[in-house]
Amino acid sequence: MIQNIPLSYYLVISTFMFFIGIYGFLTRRNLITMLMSIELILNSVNINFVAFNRYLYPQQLQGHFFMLIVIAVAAAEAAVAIAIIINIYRNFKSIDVENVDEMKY
Amino acid sequence: MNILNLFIIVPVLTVCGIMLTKDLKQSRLVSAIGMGVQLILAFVLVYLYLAERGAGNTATMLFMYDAVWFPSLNIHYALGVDGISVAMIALTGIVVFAGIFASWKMEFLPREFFISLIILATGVYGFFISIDLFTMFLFYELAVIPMYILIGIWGTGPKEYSAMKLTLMLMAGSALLLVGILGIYFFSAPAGSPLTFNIMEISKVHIPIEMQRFLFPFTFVGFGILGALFPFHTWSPDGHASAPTAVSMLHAGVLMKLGGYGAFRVAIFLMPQAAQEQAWIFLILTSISVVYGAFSAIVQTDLKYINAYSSVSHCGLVLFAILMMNQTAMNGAIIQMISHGLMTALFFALIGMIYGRTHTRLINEMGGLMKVIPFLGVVYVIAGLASLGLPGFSGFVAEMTIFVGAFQHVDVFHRVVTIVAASSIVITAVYILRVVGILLFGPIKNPHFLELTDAKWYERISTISLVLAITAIGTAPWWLSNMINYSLAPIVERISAVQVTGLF
Amino acid sequence: MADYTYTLLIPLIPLFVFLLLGLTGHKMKPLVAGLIGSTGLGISAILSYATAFKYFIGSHVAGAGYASIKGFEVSWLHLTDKLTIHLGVLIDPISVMMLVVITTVSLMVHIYSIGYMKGDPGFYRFFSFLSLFSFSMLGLVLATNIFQMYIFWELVGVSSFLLIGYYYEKPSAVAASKKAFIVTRFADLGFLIGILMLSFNTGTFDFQTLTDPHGPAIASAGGAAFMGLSVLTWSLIFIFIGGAGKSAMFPFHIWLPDAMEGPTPVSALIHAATMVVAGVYLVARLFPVYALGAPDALMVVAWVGGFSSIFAAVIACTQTDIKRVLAFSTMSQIGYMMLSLGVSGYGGEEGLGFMASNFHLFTHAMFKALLFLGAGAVIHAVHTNEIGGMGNLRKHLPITHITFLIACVTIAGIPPFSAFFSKDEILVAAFHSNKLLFAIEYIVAGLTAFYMFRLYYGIFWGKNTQYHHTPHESPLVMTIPLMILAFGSVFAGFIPFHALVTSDGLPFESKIDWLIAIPSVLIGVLGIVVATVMYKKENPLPDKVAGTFKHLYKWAYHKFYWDEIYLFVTRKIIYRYISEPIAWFDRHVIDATMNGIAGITQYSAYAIKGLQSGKLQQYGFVFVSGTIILVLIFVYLV
Amino acid sequence: MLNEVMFYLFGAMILTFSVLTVTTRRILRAAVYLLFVLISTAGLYFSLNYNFLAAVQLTVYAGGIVVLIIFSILLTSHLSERAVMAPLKQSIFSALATLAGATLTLMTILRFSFVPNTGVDPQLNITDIGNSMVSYNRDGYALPFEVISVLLLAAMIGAIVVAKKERKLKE
Amino acid sequence: MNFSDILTMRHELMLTIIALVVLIIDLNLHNRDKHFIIPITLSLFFIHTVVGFLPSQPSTLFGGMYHTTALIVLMKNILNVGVLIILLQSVTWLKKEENREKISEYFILLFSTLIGMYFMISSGDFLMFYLGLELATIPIAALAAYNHHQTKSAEAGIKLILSSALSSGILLFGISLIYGATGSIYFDSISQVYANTPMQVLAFIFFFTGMAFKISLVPFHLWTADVYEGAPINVTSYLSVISKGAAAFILIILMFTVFNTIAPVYNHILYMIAVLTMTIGNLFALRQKNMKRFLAFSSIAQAGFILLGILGGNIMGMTAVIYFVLVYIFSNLGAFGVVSAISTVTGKESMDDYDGLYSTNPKVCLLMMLALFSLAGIPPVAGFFGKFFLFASAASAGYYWLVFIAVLNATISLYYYLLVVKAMFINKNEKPLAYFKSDLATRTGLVISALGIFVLGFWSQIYEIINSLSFGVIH
Repeated sequence: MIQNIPLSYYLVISTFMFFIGIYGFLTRRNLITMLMSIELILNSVNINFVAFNRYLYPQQLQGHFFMLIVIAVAAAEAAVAIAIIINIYRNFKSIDVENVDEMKY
Repeated sequence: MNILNLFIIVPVLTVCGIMLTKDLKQSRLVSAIGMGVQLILAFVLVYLYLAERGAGNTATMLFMYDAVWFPSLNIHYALGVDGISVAMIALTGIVVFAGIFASWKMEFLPREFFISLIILATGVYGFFISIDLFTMFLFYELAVIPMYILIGIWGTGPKEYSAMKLTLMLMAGSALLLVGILGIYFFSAPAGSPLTFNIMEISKVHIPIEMQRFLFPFTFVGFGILGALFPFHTWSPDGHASAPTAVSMLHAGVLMKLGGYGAFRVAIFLMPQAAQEQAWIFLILTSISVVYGAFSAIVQTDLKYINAYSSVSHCGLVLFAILMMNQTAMNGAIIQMISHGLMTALFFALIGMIYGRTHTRLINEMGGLMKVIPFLGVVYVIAGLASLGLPGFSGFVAEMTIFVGAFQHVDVFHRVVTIVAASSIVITAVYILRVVGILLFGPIKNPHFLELTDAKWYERISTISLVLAITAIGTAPWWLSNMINYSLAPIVERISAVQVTGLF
Repeated sequence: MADYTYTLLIPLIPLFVFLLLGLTGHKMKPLVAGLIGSTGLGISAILSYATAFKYFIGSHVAGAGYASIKGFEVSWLHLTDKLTIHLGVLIDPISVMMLVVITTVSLMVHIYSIGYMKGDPGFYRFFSFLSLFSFSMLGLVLATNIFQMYIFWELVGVSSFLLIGYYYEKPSAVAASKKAFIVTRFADLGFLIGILMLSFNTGTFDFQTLTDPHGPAIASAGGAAFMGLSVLTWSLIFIFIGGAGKSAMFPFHIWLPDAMEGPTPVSALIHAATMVVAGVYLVARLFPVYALGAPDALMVVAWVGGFSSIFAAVIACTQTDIKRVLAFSTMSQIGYMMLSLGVSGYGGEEGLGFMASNFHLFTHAMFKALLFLGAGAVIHAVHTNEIGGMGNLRKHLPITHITFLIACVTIAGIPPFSAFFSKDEILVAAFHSNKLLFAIEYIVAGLTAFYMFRLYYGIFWGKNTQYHHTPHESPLVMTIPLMILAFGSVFAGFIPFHALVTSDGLPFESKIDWLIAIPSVLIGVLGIVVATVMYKKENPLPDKVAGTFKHLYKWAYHKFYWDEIYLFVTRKIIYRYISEPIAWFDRHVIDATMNGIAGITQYSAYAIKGLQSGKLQQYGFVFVSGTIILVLIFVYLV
Repeated sequence: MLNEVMFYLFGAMILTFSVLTVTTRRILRAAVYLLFVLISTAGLYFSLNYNFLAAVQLTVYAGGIVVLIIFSILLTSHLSERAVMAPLKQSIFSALATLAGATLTLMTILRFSFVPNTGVDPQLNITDIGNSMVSYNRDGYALPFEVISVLLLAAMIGAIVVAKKERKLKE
Repeated sequence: MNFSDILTMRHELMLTIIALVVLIIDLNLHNRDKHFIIPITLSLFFIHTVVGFLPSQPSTLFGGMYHTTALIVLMKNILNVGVLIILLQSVTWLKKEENREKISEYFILLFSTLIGMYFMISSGDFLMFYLGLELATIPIAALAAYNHHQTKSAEAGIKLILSSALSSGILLFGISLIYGATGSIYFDSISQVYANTPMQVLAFIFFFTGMAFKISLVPFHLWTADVYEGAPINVTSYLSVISKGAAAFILIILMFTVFNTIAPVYNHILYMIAVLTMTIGNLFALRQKNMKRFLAFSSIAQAGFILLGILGGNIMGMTAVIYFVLVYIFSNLGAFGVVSAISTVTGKESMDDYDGLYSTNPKVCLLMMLALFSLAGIPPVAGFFGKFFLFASAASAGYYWLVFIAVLNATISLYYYLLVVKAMFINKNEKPLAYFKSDLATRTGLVISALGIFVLGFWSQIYEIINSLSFGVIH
């Protein structure tokens, strides 16, 4: 029932999503939106894992579980990141990434 | 207990001893005792060496000591000396001893000064007694690095700049060297057998010629930088000018000899074919060194610069002679190393003493010093005459051996570079006499100088020990020459065994 | 063969004296130092006379010729398989003759100096240097091999340097000593190269081997190597350059006049009698090689000698400093000797020039030392060197006057004074060889007589000069040496040199060729007469003559501007256009390159600092682009 | 057929909302778009028959993380605030880089011949998943789940340390 | 699970327990008494370190997800020693008023990252590897933002967490492709089938950039300096030695085992990256005035040297890398320890503040000099040996020019290390920092570093042990 759609379609979607995420990371000025771009990236990776698992190696659930772990890690990462962002907000009164450049050169 | 180990242990103990001292008086006493013992050891070594040879021991290296250090890499702490190293060790002993006395009044941070100085000396000793490339390299770098501190803290003038320049250029040299050493190591044994850093072992194998061609320039230039090879000599004038007296003495006196010694012991000995092939390039560079340094010295006005450029010239002659690759020239090279070491140490000692009195090193500001400080004046003249190759002093013996040796090559190229190099004896005379004339002779320019006092006892010890050594070699060169010749024979045999038709 | 080992003492005693005085002299009373020095040399002199006696008469078998004997030899430095430097003592006619000359003159000078240098603060230093010089010079003449000679050659040079610069507080003395050393050093470079070439080609340094007519040196003659001359010729020419430097031959002569800055006894000893003839001795020492192996080189010797002699004679006519006149006279006379060697052949009568040269060397040593010491006595009395500051001194300095006159007559070649004999032999030798050189020498003979008497009249006759202090005769310690030397000047001509000092050691018959001698004497007399007319009384004639030959006079007075040329070469070319640019190049190109590398590193460190902008998104951008570039390179390009 | 439609639908949604997430000027909207992306992804998982994953995606990702993000947006921004957009240069360069990256990556990936699964699709039920999760044999995931607990604990503590307000230091 | 498995996993288990114990004690302590945690934790960790050295058997657990060998144990022990020194050095800082309430958090976060590193090194599959990596990173971000009243600290935190998230995203994408290409996340399976196809190279590059981020290789290093500068000094030293060391360990293991088949490709990559890293790192370090930032760039340059060992690709290479990391830990901690001691006591972190320090605090200066010389690779201190062996291993693979570039870079690095030496010993200062005396713990930490710096080089035994455990690229 999945044969009608080739694996590559999923890969195209995930790859685009991955790079859209990267684009977001590189251009969004708001730290939280940058974090959201990261979530996009992780999500694209998850699609990869799941699609590979489903299409190529359905006997084992390696991609499947990998995806689960990635989600958990993403959550942890998001938690810490958001805590730091809030801290930034307190310190800088802004969460514009452009302002966070006190240290350079 | 192998006597060679003592050459490391005694300085280390001395350093420990100095650490326990409190002030200048104690630390200089400890240093003087330590280095005095070391000097005696050096002479004992010479004696033992000659006795062994006299007893018919024909091994290339004597007093071998070998302890495995890093078994998996076959790195050994391997010691051994032949006549050449023995001679160099004796030189080091004298110069270091004189250096300690030349810094008898080192008021500022004396402990640190003597410790650094002796670490430097340790490096030099270690280098000369090592026959393992790894330990050799280790000691080499160990000897170079205290220079920074010594010049940086106790120097004069633009000391930070000079110290940094000196250190970095020498370290860049050791960068080249390291590549060379590693290359040698990985071709030190036929496939299958364990690699080795031991020079004597490596000399038994034949490093592939392609590798030799690649590695020889690295190794030679690497050592050459320390030996003030043109155009990598510019650390020398600045470094020497800024360094405190004893450091200039040690540096020009013994440290620069590491370059020549290494160039010959490692670069040429282990890679004779490439050496034969590429010698012409370096012969051109070294003959430039010789003349160029001498010409540069003519117009300098700072005593130390004059001597530094003169060192460029003289050390250029060392490398020049080494590259001639025959027994006589190489013998001359080694005598020249020793001779230059003693002379230049003497010069720097005197310059330091004069500077300590007049507070200037510019010859234009001085004059007629012979009248007020006759002892130093006379010794300065002696040093000058020795430097310009007057018979009776070591410089003559060295230069003549070199020129006769270099002249054994029949082709035009070698002849021309020999004559070019020989012409330095005239230029040397010019700058030496210029200095002597302005500095010591003529009327006294500054009435303030009339109050100067002549050399103190420790200064006399420092200078007289060097003068004695210079004249000893100059008047009775045969023992030194024979000692070196004996040890050179196998080396030259190896070098000349490969006949390469080079460019010339 | 007799044992000559003891001759080792002849140089070693002065060495010992040198060390003794040099190390402890400052604690001695001046007179003690002087006595020690003189005694030491006295012993050496006695040993030399004994040696001469033993060699020439005592142990000599009549008619057998004089062999060259190695009295002593040790190996000093092993160089190559073939070449080893030895130190030793070589006894042969010329070395024995030189021993006598050196020790005699040196002893005279020592004694004389006790008076002359009285009150000088560096008294002991002076004597120690004199001893050092004597040691070096004796070592030089006794050398068994060319390298030993070179060693002592250098030592002689340095003793000369030390003695010229004896008054080291006087800038002119310092400059003169420097000049002397450097010019001779430059020539020594030629000597060294010559030695290198010669020794490489022959495989030996040893004089006996080298001069052996069947030895390797002469065998290696022939075959053009470079510019049509053989290697042997070239090496001998180079060696001669060394000799020319030491002997102040043109164009290396410039140091000699300046060297007169030294104390006058030094000028007498070093720059008249002994050291400056070392070049002659060198050529004489290697004479068989020159004569048999490289006649072309010998030709060079002859012409350099001939040219120098007339060149110096012309200059000498115009100088006003009495010591400089003598210096140029020395140069001229040495030119004679060189020429004589140059025109000589080897063996028997052919070797007349060789004998004459040595003969002249011997007589010249006597009369020139006498002249200098006399001049010293004059200077001592009037405290000036300038001829203008003297005059009419014959009454004040009677002994000096007489001895000086004897010397002048001698040098003018008037029989039966010694120089007549030696000069005559030279003229004969030149006559048989090269007529042009012969003609030159005639002219020089006349000039010599002229300028010597110009000097003589200028000092002892001429105008009545007012002196601050009335000049008075020197003490006995100074005049006795004058008398002894005057004796030598008068009678040395009767020594049968042709029986003693010959090119091949075998005596030959020689008699005076009156056809050549008489004109030469006449020319000498002519010179004297002219000088008498011009200078005996104060008159305007000299100025007139000078005015007539204005340009020649000016040129000669300025020594043909050779000093200026040298100054130009050293100051302008070497200093300004070689050394300074090199030093500049070193600082501003080579060093700047090294600093530039450091600078570039620093600069690039600043140039790339924008990379670390502190902007997180830029970091991300670099990160991503880095990854993409890696992909591009390693997936698609490689 | 239905699957295909669902795939294209979800695929289109994912891409559209992804783009919107990174381009919209309103921050809160971006979060909502992100939510849509995540939900669409869950839809994809459904269509792949990985229902458990889809559920986790919805609950943890969409439900947990996005809510967290939205709260933090509310904490740090005003609703009316428009996001400042990056300068044009930055956008262009980033777009170029990402486009290049996407092209290269896609070209590479699509050229790769994945070995398709030839075996029978095993029926995936929740028991297997559960068994795998606690198994400590090959293809068992007990260890990761233990470790992730440490991670979560650490993250929690970390977040607290960073975010908690400090008491005023005693004078 | 049986007892021997517990013994096998003792590093991870013990440390988890310690972390929990710390947490529990902390919860039961009054605010006033929180500083008691410090000695307790220190002693616990000391015991942990010692226990780590007990012999253990190589074994594989969890179906291959976790495996341990003598080499891995050694790596963990090396990290432990480093952490112990850091803990000692952070005591003074922790006792400060502003940190009093967060002491236990510091320890717990630190320990959890260390646990992450253990798992990362011990991992037998990409899942555990990734998990370990994240566990080793995320808490550090929190630690970096530890001083939350300081803007710099917050900035460091956000820069670290966001860029690490980006990098781990890219790394994950790589892993997903690896999974897609090979069908497994287990190392042992992957290494057998990994092939040199474009996509697998691409996957490797993605993966590698993620690792490069951790080790801070140019151009993936840009976060390093800012984070190092902003983070509390002890966190910085942790980041620069432990974090980096662990990443280097796992990188070389993966390179030699999993990606062995594409060694020809990655050697080129490594070559390029190594040159870039050494050069750029050095160039940046040249200009730095802030000591932390300075050490950050120096540690970037040092990372470039590590690649030389990987390039060597043989036993010598791995030995050299591990040995170098060990030496580097001691040297860098020596330097950081001094910076930390000074910074904690006086708050000064600029190089200018070090002017004339020798006149007031000679011992500290000597240690600093030794540490810097060690970093620069000057004999007779250990750094010389470390660098020499790295160069030797690269040379053994024939990379002579790379060695040359590397040694030249070492020379450049010597320049800026000497700048610090110059500041301390040579520069004159009217008012150098006053004499200060650190507390016992800091001093112990410094002494251990100094000992390590001195002894490691001469004591060839250590090198030999590492050598006996190492392996080369598996063919």
